[in-house]
Amino acid sequence: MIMQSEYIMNLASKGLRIDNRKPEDFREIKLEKGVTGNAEGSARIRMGKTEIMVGIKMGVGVPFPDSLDKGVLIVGAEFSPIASPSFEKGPPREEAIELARVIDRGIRESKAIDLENLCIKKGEKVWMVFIDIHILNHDGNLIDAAGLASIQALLDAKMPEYIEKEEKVNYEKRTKPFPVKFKPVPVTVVKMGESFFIDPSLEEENALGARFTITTMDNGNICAMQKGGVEALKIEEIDRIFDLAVRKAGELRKLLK
Amino acid sequence: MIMQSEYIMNLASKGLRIDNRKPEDFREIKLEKGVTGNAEGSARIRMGKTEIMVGIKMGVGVPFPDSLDKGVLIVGAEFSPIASPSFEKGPPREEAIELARVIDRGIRESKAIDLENLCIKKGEKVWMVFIDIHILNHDGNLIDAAGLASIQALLDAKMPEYIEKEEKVNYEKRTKPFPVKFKPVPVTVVKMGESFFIDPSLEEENALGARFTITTMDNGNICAMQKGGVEALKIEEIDRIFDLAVRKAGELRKLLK
Amino acid sequence: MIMQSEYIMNLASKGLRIDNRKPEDFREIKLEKGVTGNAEGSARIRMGKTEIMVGIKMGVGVPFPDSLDKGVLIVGAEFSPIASPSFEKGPPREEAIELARVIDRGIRESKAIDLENLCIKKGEKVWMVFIDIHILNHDGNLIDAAGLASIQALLDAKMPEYIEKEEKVNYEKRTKPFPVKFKPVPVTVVKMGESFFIDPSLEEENALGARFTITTMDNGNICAMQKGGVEALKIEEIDRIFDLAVRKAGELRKLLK
Amino acid sequence: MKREDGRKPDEMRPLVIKAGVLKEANGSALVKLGKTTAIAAVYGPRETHPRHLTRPDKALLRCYYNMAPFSTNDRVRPGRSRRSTEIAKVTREALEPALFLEEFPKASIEVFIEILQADAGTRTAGINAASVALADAGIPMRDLVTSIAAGRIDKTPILDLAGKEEEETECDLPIAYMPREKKITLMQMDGDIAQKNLREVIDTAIKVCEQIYEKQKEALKERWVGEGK
Amino acid sequence: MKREDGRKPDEMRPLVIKAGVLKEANGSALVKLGKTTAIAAVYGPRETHPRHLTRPDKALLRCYYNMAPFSTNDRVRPGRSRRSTEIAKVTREALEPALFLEEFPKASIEVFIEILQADAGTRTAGINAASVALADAGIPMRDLVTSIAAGRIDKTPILDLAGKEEEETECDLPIAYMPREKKITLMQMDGDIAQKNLREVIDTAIKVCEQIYEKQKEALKERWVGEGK
Amino acid sequence: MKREDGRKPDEMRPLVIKAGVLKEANGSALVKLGKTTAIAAVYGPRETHPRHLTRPDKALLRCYYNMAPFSTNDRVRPGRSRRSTEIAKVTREALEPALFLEEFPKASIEVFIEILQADAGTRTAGINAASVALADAGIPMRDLVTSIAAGRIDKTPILDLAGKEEEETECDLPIAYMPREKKITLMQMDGDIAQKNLREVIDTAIKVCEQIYEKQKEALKERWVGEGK
Repeated sequence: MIMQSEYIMNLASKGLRIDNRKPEDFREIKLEKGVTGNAEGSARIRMGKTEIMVGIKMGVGVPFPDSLDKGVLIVGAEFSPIASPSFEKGPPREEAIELARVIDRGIRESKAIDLENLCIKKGEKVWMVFIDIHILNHDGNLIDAAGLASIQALLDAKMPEYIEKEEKVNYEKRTKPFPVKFKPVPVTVVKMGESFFIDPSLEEENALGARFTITTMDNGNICAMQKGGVEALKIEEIDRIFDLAVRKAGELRKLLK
Repeated sequence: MIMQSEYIMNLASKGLRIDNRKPEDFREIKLEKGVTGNAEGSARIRMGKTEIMVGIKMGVGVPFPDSLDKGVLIVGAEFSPIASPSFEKGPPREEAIELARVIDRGIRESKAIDLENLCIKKGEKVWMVFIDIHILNHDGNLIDAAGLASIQALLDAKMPEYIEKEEKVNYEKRTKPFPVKFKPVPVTVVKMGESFFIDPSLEEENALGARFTITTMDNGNICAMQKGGVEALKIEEIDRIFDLAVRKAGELRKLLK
Repeated sequence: MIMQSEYIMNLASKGLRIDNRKPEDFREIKLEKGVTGNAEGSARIRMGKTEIMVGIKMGVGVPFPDSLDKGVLIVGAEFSPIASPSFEKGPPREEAIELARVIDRGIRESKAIDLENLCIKKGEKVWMVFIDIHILNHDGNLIDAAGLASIQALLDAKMPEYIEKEEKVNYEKRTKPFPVKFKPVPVTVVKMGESFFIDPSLEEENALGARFTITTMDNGNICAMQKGGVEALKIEEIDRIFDLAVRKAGELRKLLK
Repeated sequence: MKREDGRKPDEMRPLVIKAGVLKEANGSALVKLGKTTAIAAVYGPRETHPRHLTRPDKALLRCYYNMAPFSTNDRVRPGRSRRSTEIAKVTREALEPALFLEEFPKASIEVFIEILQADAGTRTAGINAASVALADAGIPMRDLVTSIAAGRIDKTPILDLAGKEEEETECDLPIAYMPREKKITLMQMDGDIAQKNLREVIDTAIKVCEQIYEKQKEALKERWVGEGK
Repeated sequence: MKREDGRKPDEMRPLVIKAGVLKEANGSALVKLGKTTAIAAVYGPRETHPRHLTRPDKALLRCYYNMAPFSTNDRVRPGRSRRSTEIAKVTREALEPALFLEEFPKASIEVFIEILQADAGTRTAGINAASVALADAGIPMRDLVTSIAAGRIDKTPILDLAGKEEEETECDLPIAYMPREKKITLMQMDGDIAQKNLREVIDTAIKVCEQIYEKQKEALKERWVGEGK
Repeated sequence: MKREDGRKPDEMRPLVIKAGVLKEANGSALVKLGKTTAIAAVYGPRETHPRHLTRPDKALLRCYYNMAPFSTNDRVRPGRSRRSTEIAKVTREALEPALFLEEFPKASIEVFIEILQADAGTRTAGINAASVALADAGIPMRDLVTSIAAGRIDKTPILDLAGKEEEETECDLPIAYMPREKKITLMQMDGDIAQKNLREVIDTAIKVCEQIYEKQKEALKERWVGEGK
């Protein structure tokens, strides 16, 4: 492992990557929607060997006391042990929690979902929206892959019917489109040696110094950021990361259906 | 342990058992009812050195959404560490969960309890029936012992009074009999070498290849089955097991008071 | 550690203490109130190097079925890992639970809080009173320090306003005094060799044989007791402990503001 | 007897099996049985963690069964349940007779089953997938394990219950079967049925296991051919 | 002073003690105090698990206290509670002075107490049972530990509180006592009582401990005679 | 632009830093930022538990972030939450670049942060406290880590958001910065803001980090002088 990381860093010092990609290249991305039938919306993304499914489920619940007329958004991430040989030894809870929270903030802060439209009865009943991120194969860059698939799954979603009288949700009848207003897209830039790469593979992530995720909205505004990794960054480096991430967000957004 | 298991298998190959029992003999069974006063019903069984107490508790709760007019049945099994030197090292959760679920299915599928009769107010308040299986000494064949004791405890049960006005249960006044309609009885047959035994002791269980539990109703119908153990069975062997288990269920049922 | 304990016991056999205190001396005590702003009441105590913060929080909840017209008191103790190098290895849950329960009993049994006065709507809504004990530095005698600080925090508390219509608590408006009726004070006496000391430091606690906590009310009555430690005590020794603890309780009570 | 979805009594839903669907796992397989979708991953033989579980004489086989939160209409809360614990146990016992665990003393073999979409028959789909994933991982096997559930409606044995059939059936009997060995490795049953009728249900189930077996072998062949390219 | 159940103030409820009631445990005992029923099992001295808890100089004594779900009118949820954790702690401290733990360095001795029926006095019944179970396990003891709760109603010390007495009493004082050593190993108290009255309550409690002691010894004698047969 | 509490846009709330406030910890510090109060304790370098987490080449840095139950208006339930787990992670990453972990192979250094009163800016107050506590513990550091949150209201960058400003701001951007190294070790952001405006917010935040740096150094100097007495 350590040998491999050194080799990757060596390459990086020359601006090269172990899989011959250019610094600003994504791996091949396949994005599908409507991939599972019991979810209100779903998507599967393959980003190189990384593979993630995202499902949207809706239910009816009680609103939070500080937003009585709004739906509730809950983002969860499960690192299924099928996805990586390292997932079963000790819980990588921290990484999964960070992933879910970064995706959550991108969607929440961009107001991508019109939560006001998800109120059934003020103060009593609102729609709960669950975005569940299911990692099937982990080969790095989970945030970007999960973030894009989450928006795709939301775009795919149809709302089930709520039967007022019986106080139950009719999942057989999904007709109304789900209220998505924006398409926030996270892009992660990593610093390796003096180079800046996007879409790191798992090998690259194990070698990296710093990781910086920027979630960009349709109009180019930024709605969420998260620095990770144990290397500090200069302010000029952050400028460079901004430029790269914002530019690349557009590329990813075009893949959405 | 392994030596012991080999010895048991050797005997089994001659149709013999370590405690000199015949293949189709139960160990001595003592079944008592009404053994503890705060339960709505209770029973204690001794099957050889295996000793189990079962208590029935009732409370008032909310029905499940898919059966608004029915009481709720919950079967739990606790493997108290007093029952075996091996119980405190690491949780034998799996075995306890399987035990509870096999007993649960036998009672539920046979409709032994008239759950319709346990509705207080449709959709709002129903009786919750807890069957708690408490293992006091583990010397094998827990399923048969716990299954018989559970039915005995149900037959022993009296319903407490529900005081509508105060919305509370009066446990001082237990008068109405508990609605038991059938008496499902599980019988477990084990395959050891080429022999088929009933009522395995713990030593035998540690040596066994396959275990097969069949829960039989009063009319001879079968209401639940569960294969266990790591040996595969031929279809003709299963026929033999059926015959034996159904025949023996009648013997056990006669012990019920 | 063992060497240190032997040294302490040796000293104790001559009635001496490792920090030159007399058997019946407390360490220096600093008791402050109103030390944190979001709590309804609070106190910080320093007893030698032992340092504890206690905060009172109030909320609205459902009463217990057996006391429908009374507020609910909940005492919790957290042994923050900042307080001791030993706190992070393995959970000292047992010690924390005992601490909270001894404080709880002292306050509950003395009727120090007028719980009848904390009912909002009988059977439906009552005030929940949380006394949270937060250990900041552990140098022994947590019960006495936490007990005194808890009463001080209660004396400091002001009740927030409950806005009936909006069904919420207004924490901005804390005006009504909190209904404290008595000031129960725990004093712990330890037996070391043939000597009886009060206010043991952590070093002394690690060496001690028996510990005895007596919670005394304003009128000299006793409202709670708890023996700890692995040494047995003669009845005459207990008499001696009673006298000492009751006498010392008065000293501590004078520190309350 | 007419079935809701037009199938014949002894006809299972469309079955798709694919081997080698995951990159990280040592072996993997996807099974679709109608709308039910299960994916299985196998890791091992590898070192056993935690160590005190190590068995000196044979490999430790561990199975896990998990439903994705979005696999059912009512969202599944993440984490283990009593149901998933029991299914994991019977799945392990269904697979173990097909393996030569004594060939890998001290090691452990882990089987992870994820249900991505649930529409009846999740445990049997999981076992079918796990069996192929074990073969895909190159773990020596005595036989493949096939699995299906059967029932009885209107006096007719019915294969691969789905939809409302689960409520109408006299019994719900999941079975796992090794076709070459002609042996049963899993059998559970819920219901209320006479012994002789039950026997008929079992026979019907076993018959279709042969079909599943062919599908499993095809999937593995396709995988190996694919690899060879 | 008249008691609800007709007992004299210093009379405990009928007490039954039986040693050696469980087959697997190294030692065991059953105690019935009125309707309260406690069973105690002792395992050990045996190897300590997990190992890092091992003490080089003496045995580790561990106690567990558990109420069966059906032991009270309102079902007890399985699992540890704050109450059961505290009772386990004071039980351990009540028993430890009677043992020569230094004779078994590195080993552990475990005491499991199960309350099968609860009707006041469960912790004291548990301690009485545990003490006999330890002796039954052949663990060397300095003395037996006896235990009872006492209170004070209408200015009279009352022994072995039960029923509504628990609400009426000025104090609820459980005690554990080694009769030969004449030493107290457990004392807790809840209430509101003057010091001198409290002293009277303690004296009353200690007196009855001698009776319990006789019952414990009888139970052990019966057990050994029974064994001898 | 007028602020609720009368501060200038680039003015932080009154900041108090005190080093060496706890007796048991190897290093400790208290930070008050307005009403927000954080206390940090450092234990280590010391042996790593559990052992399997030991790293052969460098020390293991672990961070914990906890809010006292009484720190907010609505009582905080004890125990870890998703929020506290994430804050602990970013705090660790904010501190690690300042440390020479490779100097202490196999050891572990633990940083515990307790929020005693919460009124916006708890994570930044925690990082400021942790940084001083690490220095107080005598752990060699490349630089101190300073931290503050900034935002933007009415087209003006606003420093150290508090009260209703948290709702009005275009963005909430906590940053951690090493002033001597001129490097950023933490940056998170929530909001909706144009790139160029964001850059201005960052610059404003960095400027005040220099002031925090001076306060940290003063606190440490005072501590060392105090020690010398």
